[in-house]
Amino acid sequence: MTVDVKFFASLREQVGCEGASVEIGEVATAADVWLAAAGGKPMPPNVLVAVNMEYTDPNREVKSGDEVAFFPPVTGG
Amino acid sequence: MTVDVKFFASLREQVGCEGASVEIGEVATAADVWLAAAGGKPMPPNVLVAVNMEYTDPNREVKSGDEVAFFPPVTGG
Amino acid sequence: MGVRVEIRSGALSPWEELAGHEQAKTKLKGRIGAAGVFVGTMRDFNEASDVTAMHLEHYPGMTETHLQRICAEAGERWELLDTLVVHRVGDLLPAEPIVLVAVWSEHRKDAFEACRFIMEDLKSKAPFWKKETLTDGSTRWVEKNTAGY
Amino acid sequence: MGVRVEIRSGALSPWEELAGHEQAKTKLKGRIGAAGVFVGTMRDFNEASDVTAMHLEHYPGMTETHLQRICAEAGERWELLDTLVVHRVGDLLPAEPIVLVAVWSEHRKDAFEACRFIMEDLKSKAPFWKKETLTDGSTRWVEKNTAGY
Repeated sequence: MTVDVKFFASLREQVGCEGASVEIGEVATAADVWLAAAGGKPMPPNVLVAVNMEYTDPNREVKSGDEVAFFPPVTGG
Repeated sequence: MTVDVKFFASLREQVGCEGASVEIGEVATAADVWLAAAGGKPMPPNVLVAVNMEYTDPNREVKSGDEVAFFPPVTGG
Repeated sequence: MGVRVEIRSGALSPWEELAGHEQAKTKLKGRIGAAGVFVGTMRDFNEASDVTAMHLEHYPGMTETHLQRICAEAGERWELLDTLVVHRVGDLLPAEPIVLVAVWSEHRKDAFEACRFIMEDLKSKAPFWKKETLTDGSTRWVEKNTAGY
Repeated sequence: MGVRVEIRSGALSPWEELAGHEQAKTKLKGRIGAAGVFVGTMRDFNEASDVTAMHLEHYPGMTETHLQRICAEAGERWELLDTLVVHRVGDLLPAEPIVLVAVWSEHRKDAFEACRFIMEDLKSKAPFWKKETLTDGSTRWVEKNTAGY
């Protein structure tokens, strides 16, 4: 299946990629998506994960067409 | 000695007096000032007392020239 | 830390007041990280009655002194850069602002907590009294303020 | 209860914004008793360095949805009449407002608590990221927000 991946802020710079369409096996978690999309870099421990713009944890299973986003701790306001 | 007495808000209307100069014995408390100034009306239990614009309690002794104010619970803001 | 306290018998437009107050504070430019603001406004309804007008009385001298002291105490308890309190007295109509409390600080915790502290102390201790006029023209003194916590 | 959330790349003048927002709310006239407001402003100093500029990034779509949800949750927990959140993105200079949170209610407890709740949730969960430019021209991502309680 295919999922859309997005990286934000310092993580986008570290991974060197803003977004990508990633081909992955039928059963995959958000963490698996990271591995497929981040070029082998291990996921830093404080990374936040959102699937379809909702916070979730890395073990959440993703579905075809999901938008999976990875970003560092937020610093707005 | 002489003290200046002030009444505010609903208390001013109840006592029927805004302010007065009151002649009283040399040793007197704020409560004594009330009795001398309020025409014999007992002091309602929720009355607030200020001497020289500082909150105090009715048993506080007053000095000649003090400004003694009585008023109901405050309702500003 | 700056403190400005004003008892005002004329109109109060809180947002204009804040814009003007901030504009004059050129020395604080770039240092302020947070502003906490409270505006209390006259409602047209109180304790099961329609209210058409209000008269606000205060104790000239003591009210100002007490508000200055509240602000000074807030400045001791929190890290504040500036404080503004403006309170109406005299005749008011529904929807008119009664009180403005504004606190500026580097960090938000100080602004939030000091603003609320000043407002709660003002409500419970500053010598102001409200007299309401009801629809039938009768008047009544507001007996006490509601608790804020 | 009304809720307006806006992510804005242009300038934010919080007091003008509030004056304009209130003016449009004619239905709430006379019902509002309290407004609680917070303004977060860019400082020229952070973590022992002078900061000359800032870039604010967000996650278009998720940020707006998340802020709407915070405001809806505040509306369930407190009695609110209206809520406004405006947050800057893009390039900012020191002394420019970053965020405005305003809450209107009948009673002050709701305005104070809901305003702070929205602001704390925004700080800890809304997807925004700050990148600072320092005096020597170098840039750095702000790593985390300070705790607000």
